[in-house]
Amino acid sequence: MTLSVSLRHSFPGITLDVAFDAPQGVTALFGRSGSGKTTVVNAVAGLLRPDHGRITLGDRVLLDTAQRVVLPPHKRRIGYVFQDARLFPHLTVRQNLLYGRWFAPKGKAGAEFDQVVDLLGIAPLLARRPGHLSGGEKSRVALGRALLSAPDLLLMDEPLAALDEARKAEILPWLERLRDTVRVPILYVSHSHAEVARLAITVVMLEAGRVTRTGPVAEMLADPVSARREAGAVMTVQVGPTESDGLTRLDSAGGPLWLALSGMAEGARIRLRIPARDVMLARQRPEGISALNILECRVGEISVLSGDVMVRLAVGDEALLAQITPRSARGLGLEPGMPVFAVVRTIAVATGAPG
Amino acid sequence: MTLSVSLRHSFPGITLDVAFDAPQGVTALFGRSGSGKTTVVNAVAGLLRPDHGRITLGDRVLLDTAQRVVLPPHKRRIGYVFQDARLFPHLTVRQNLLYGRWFAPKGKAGAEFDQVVDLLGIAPLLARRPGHLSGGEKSRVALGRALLSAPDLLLMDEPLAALDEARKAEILPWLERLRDTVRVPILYVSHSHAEVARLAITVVMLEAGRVTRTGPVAEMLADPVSARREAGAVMTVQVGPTESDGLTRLDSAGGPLWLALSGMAEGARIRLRIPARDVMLARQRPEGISALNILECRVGEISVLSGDVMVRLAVGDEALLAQITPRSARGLGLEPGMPVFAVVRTIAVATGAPG
Amino acid sequence: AASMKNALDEVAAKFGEETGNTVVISYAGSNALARQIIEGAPADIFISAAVNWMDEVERAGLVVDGAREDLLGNTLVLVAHGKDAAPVEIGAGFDLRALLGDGKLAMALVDSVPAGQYGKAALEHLGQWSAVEGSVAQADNVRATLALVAQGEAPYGIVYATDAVAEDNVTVAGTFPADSHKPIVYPAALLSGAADAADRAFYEALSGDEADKIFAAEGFAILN
Amino acid sequence: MADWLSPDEWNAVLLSLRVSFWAVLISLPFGLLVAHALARWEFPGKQVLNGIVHLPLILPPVVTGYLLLITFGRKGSVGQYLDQWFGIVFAFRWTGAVLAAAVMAFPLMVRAMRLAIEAVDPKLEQAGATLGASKPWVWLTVTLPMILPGVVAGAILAFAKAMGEFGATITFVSNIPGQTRTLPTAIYSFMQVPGGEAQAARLVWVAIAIAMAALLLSEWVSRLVARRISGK
Amino acid sequence: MADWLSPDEWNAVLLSLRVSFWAVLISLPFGLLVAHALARWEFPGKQVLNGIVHLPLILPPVVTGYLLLITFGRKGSVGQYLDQWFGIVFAFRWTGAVLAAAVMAFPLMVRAMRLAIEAVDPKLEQAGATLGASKPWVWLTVTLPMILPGVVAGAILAFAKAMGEFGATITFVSNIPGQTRTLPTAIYSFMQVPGGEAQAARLVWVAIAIAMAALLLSEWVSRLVARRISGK
Ligand SMILES: Nc1ncnc2c1ncn2[C@@H]1O[C@H](COP(=O)(O)OP(=O)(O)OP(=O)(O)O)[C@@H](O)[C@H]1O
Ligand SMILES: Nc1ncnc2c1ncn2[C@@H]1O[C@H](COP(=O)(O)OP(=O)(O)OP(=O)(O)O)[C@@H](O)[C@H]1O
Ligand SMILES: [Mg+2]
Ligand SMILES: [Mg+2]
Repeated sequence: MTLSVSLRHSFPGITLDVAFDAPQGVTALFGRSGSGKTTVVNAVAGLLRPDHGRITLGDRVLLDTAQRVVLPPHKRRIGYVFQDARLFPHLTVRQNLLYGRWFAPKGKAGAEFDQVVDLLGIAPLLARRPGHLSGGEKSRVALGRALLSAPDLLLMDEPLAALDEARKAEILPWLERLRDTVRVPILYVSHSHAEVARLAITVVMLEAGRVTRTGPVAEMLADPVSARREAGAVMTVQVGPTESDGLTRLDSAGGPLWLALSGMAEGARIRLRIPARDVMLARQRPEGISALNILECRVGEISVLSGDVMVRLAVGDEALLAQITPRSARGLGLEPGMPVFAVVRTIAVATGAPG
Repeated sequence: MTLSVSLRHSFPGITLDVAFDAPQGVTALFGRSGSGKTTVVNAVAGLLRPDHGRITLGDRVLLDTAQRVVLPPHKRRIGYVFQDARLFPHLTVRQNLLYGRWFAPKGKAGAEFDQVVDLLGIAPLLARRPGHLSGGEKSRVALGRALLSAPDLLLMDEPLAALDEARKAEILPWLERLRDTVRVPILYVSHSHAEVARLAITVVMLEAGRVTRTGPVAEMLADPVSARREAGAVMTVQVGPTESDGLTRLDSAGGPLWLALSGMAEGARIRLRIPARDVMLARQRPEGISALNILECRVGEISVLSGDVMVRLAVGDEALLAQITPRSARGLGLEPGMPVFAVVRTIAVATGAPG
Repeated sequence: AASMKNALDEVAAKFGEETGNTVVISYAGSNALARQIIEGAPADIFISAAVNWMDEVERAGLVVDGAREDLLGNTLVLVAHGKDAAPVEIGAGFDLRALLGDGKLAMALVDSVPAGQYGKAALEHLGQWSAVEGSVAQADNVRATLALVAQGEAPYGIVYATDAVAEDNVTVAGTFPADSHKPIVYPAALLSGAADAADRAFYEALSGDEADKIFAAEGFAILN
Repeated sequence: MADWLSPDEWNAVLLSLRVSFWAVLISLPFGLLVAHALARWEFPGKQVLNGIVHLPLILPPVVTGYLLLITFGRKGSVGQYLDQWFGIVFAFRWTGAVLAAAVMAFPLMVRAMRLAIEAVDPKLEQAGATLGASKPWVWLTVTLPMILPGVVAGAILAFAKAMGEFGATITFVSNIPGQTRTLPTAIYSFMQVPGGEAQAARLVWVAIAIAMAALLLSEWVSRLVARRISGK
Repeated sequence: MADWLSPDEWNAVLLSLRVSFWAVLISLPFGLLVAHALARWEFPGKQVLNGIVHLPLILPPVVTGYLLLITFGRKGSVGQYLDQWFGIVFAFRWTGAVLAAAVMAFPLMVRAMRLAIEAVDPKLEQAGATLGASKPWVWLTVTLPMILPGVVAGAILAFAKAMGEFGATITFVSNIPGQTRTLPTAIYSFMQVPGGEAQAARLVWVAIAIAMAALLLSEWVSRLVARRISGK
């Protein structure tokens, strides 16, 4: 099922003009504060009626202003994690969580209640009302409420922003699994590159109400200009055998990589996100060094970016980015076409279908 | 001026028992969602009256339940950035920002209005009311409102959680300067290690309502057990000359480091945060490699942490942490006392007074 | 009229004892009752404190032919505040203006409530109206008028004799001559909706000796 | 107390309670509907509706009673059809007293409910809608629970007004013992009778006692609801 | 219109407006205080205060008027001292009509304001306090602006009630043309006379027109305030 969005809407200060497709899996809405992310999500949810627009989900038309079709929010079968929680103050946490299930079409199984409650760590809160929950507790309940409503489309507006790293690290793999098992499109707003790289398949970049770029996460995050600060590449590799010390071999065109992975089927193809800042270059293969992951590659385009040099590397037919200082670039004498070794500390592992 | 907090308070599900001192500069309250951070901040603000407790700011007693002294919130002269913005819906953004100034003691200058507005990028919003602001816009206005109220104590409850990286990167240096110029204690709640490492001088770790550890940021973040996921060390270095290619030399006990810094006075001592994951080890000094920053050091304690090996390194009398795979550790044959080279990609630069 | 309540309750009770019929009485202002009857109230007998409202009902064709009579009469008195106020001669030398000083004269609404209308007519007849007109405080009924005098808000008031007797804090200072106003009558009528003999029996009992005694004891004049 | 009041008075008290109870109960749904319409909908004639709702407040009760009489009386423009078609008769029945009390209390009820509805954050209702609840369900599961204190306040105001309503009632349905002779009508009657103040005072105390009981009950309910909403 | 109404009627209209205006204006601060006390404070006798505020609603107006008379009359328990010490006299003055109207309208005003105060989020008031505003300042700069729609609603209810108030007024200060002869009293008088309906109707239309004007004004103010708060 693909979500297809195209809309135009004017607020006094800003005009939104957005069109994109969100296929199966996670589509990240990316952009600075005030760029219109929540507005787009609201339009998809039916909470905002744009001046002009057409929104379809699979073959269901949610909105078509030209044809005067406007499906009301409750018929859109969405699960919306609001940026501002919006829990029902008069219901207990349990009742909040189960609210959506009440209205879900019979026979449509959503996520397992106990499992979600466990994952989010909200079991001790079930009998309480939301009034005095902490910020993070509220956002976890809101997340649970949307997940449990068995939706056809998940809208998540910075669902993890209020959570600590440890909790995030527990929830992210679960969301990955959700993305891969429950086959509904997910529209995901986030400011975190790491989250987006892990979860997303498509990225839609918003700036001042306009889509500036859209494409597969691999391309988008590897594009040095559009993602300056947190540039990085996404690379697809094949899972090899896991060795006795727990490290799994991942085969790439540039040689093997070693990573502690678990539960990954041998032969599967997975995606790795490699931030440009975490790639060092060496002319010879470094020896006697703690880095395990060294890839053979070839220098591609070299661009200079406000004080840094961004080097695009070709690893087979995949791209890798390295961000180094101009001094290093000079020192190494880099030139397009030159063979180099990339020393990599992989930060994010993005499992699931290759983008 | 030092803020000294000691309090005990029971909610139905959790009991808070907290005591710590927050000296000049930023004290970070760190802990998982629901651990009691906001509750502590509320007690300091006077919005929660704890069962027992004593809170002093310099020689002003804000609360002393034993003596039945309870200073009402408006006499505490605090600037509180609430986790949930809490803007006044009936006032324009400008009026919201200026609200506190109205009540500030005459003659006490707070931050510059224009400067704050510029920094936060809220100039286009000044005439609007907060009702339809985006999440990040709200949190920026809330931040500005507290900064402009010329407080004796700043309480910030996840002030940057809703902001994009770019905006954060603009605001953080400004907060650093604020910390160093306006000499008021700042109590800062955050989930982000990077933020804390940059800003904080003292860290207070909360867990389930109790202080589990408290100390200078360098010690706390270098402690591999308490900060598992984002372990790292904070190192103090001296600023040297800036060379023609824009890189500044930083002198450490382990040799020079090179960084693009600007506006840093030669001779100043600054703090660098070096995440353990960003440190590679090598037996020989690597050559022909893009990494500029290589430190000579000596292996200290080696600990094994759920699948990873954490190596504590001595650089002069400072500590550095390196997180590597067990395979690498074996491959390098690491042993305490052994000289090694640390290849570093510095992530966070924490300017200001050394911790 | 509500001011008849005590007496009428007693008459009804007696009638009930003798005949075994219960009488249901609705006390309200004559205007309200008349309007209700015209609008179809299932009433059998109507006793009005105002002739004009009875006329209205009759005009609407709701009165059984010949079954209307003036049941009771009343007198109009000048009451003064206090237990033993000086009596006032209401006749040739009567100067109400001087009597009032800067006080008010309490009356019922002079244009619409019967007691007020009668009072105004009497004062006009006595040549006093134009002098006191500006000092008249009008209440919406006789009891409220009396309360004003009883409280001493107004030194004098004009009320029915029947209402004046019960109030301790007022004295009847004088009685208006019967010829100073139209006779005060309480007409009663059997209504066309009245179904049975019992209705007629009660209608007749109203002017029976027993009833006369009871009405007289409350200070009403017996007219039939 | 049964001794202290005559059977007639006792009847008046019970009748008043019955009338007020039904007046409140029956006007509740209409009150909610009108309050909701005024708070949330835009439609032509909205201000006219608003005006009509407030009319009983601004007109002397006698006028309201008279208008009721000529509309819902047995020969009234509406009353005659109600009688013919549905067999509903208001005139001179306690049901008429209910109608009068309900009409008189309606503006108070609607205002309280309207204020409550206007205070509900539409964002919560939106959250309900995204979770699959249709408008009526959202109203029932989100709006209604949140406005409950306002509904209780409106109901109690209406109840108090209904308990005290007199001018319109006596004008519309007269003062018939056991049918339309309510507590305030009884009090009024006593006030009209020479020497009736003492008896009136007794009934006034009864009225006050009932009012206090109703108030305390409503406060208790409101507090309970408010505490639930504030999140304990 | 001046032609259409007799000078007397015209006077009654103006007097009603004046009385209602002052009744609302004078009871506003007390109403706010009592509403705030009932909504926010805990004190002994709170429920008694609550009861007293509601009394004028539940008692027949005649009784309220009578109680006012024996309390604030020239010889009344309070009235005589007011007269002696401050020279304030209510009896037979339009000021008395103001008092009666204010008392009768008070419960309506208080309820509306109370509901509004209860709907204010204390978290915003806390935010004001942390920014250095003392309780009174918080109230003035945060609470009051937020409850403004409720205050307007309360005031308009009170105004409507004051415009329609009649039973207590006539009992307390009787009906003196130019002093206490208000619009509803005039309407009442006409209703007492056979055939007076037409004349009464004329005045009823005037009352309705005034009420509608006041309502529209209040709606407009409320909407303005509400829109500001909702964030435009
Ligand atoms: N009034 C209250 N009644 C009962 N429990 C409360 C109350 N206030 C807070 N709590 C509980 O106390 C715990 C601490 O809450 P607090 O808001 O201080 O957490 P926090 O550390 O700020 O978390 P977060 O990072 O999610 O904002 C939470 O579990 C919360 O549910
Ligand atoms: N109803 C409205 N009227 C006027 N402007 C509006 C309205 N709603 C949103 N805006 C403006 O439109 C812009 C986009 O808002 P939106 O909430 O979509 O931003 P966002 O991308 O979600 O930002 P954030 O990351 O801060 O949540 C903002 O500048 C906001 O102030
Ligand atoms: Mg947003
Ligand atoms: Mg918190």
